[in-house]
Amino acid sequence: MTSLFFASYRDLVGAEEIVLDLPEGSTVSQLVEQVRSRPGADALPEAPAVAVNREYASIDTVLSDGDEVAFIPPVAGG
Amino acid sequence: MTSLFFASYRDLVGAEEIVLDLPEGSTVSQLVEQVRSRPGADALPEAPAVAVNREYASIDTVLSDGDEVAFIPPVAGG
Amino acid sequence: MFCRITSEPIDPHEAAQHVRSDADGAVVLFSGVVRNHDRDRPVVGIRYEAYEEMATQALRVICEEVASEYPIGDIAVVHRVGDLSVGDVSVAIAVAAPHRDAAYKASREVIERLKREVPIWKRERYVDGDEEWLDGTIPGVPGGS
Amino acid sequence: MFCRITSEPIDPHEAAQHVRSDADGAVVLFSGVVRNHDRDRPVVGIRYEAYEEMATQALRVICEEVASEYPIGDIAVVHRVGDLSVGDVSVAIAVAAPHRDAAYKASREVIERLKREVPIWKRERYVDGDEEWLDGTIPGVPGGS
Repeated sequence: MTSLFFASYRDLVGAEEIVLDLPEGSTVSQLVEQVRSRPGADALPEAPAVAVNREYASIDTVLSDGDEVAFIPPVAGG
Repeated sequence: MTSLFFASYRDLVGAEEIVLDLPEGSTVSQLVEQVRSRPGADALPEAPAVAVNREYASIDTVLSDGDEVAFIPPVAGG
Repeated sequence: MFCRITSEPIDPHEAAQHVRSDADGAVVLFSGVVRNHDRDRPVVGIRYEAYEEMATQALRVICEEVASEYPIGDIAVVHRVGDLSVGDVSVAIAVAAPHRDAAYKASREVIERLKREVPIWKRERYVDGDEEWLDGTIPGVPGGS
Repeated sequence: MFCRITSEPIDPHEAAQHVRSDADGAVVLFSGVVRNHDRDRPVVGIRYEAYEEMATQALRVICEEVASEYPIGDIAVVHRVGDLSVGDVSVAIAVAAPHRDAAYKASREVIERLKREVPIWKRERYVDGDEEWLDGTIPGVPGGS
């Protein structure tokens, strides 16, 4: 699955996109944990807002192969 | 003093403007009475909204020579 | 501040241009447009009439009072008179403010007061050839009931 | 309904054109503009960034929900991304409705929800050369706290 990082989260992670292979049945929460183990990325919140396939999703959502998981910093449009 | 009539009031009175000479010390109320005594004009309200010299004024306002008294039908701008 | 009664077609975007400033992050532009129906009756147009000198003055007072009530930058109001067809703009109100809350509230206040206070009248023309002066609001008068 | 994220300059009046209809007597057009200060700090510009595919979809959902909540004709929303300078329009929201009350309320609802829900971020650039991502709102997430 593909993780996307925007704005301040991209700056923290140092990447726009990371592709990770997680075991079948993994949750968003486990994906976040994996991402946060990377250098610098531990500054991400433990439970950031995320969107799975472009819709806001709970941290407990079970992920499937090919899912697009976006880490959504607090939004500030307008 | 000059009386001005707009919109539906102009249609009732049959004139845009009427010049009347009233005695010194006359009130708006007395002017209205005079105007309403004209043929057709008795359909005007007994106490219409009026503006004296372009500001809304009470029916008790004392008039002076040269005042412009507008009879203001219910307003409907916008 | 820009307050006008005009017999020329209104371009609402000109009103918006009047209020623009680099200090203002929000612009609310209201346009009143002649619509093709009124309470289910098909309308072909509206004739607007104003007591022009007084209406302009009344608009100015409203703009000044609203500007002192809300933290806004500027207001422009233009109201049309004469014969309008469906789709023509009868009134444009532009308000610019640093923040949107004041811009929305001031805009709304100007149109509500305009409708209650400014000496303007309208005569609707219907598809069946009939016409009539529309019921309006009795303006608040000092000492009145 | 017209919902776009764009990297091109926004002309708010185009948004208004999208919603015009002879049945609607009121058009409310909101423009968000980059202003020259933020809490007293002089600003030279803002960089807007969006998760574009999701933002477009989120805007569409907001417009559909607001249109079902209020008696309105149509809504158009355009939000800019990229580097904007003071005076540039960041967002335009046009709502047309038969009557003004619904047009004002729907317009306000769209901008409030946009700011709370749509994945867009802004980085302010200051006169002193500093830049920073602005604090935003944590979007409501199903099952979230």
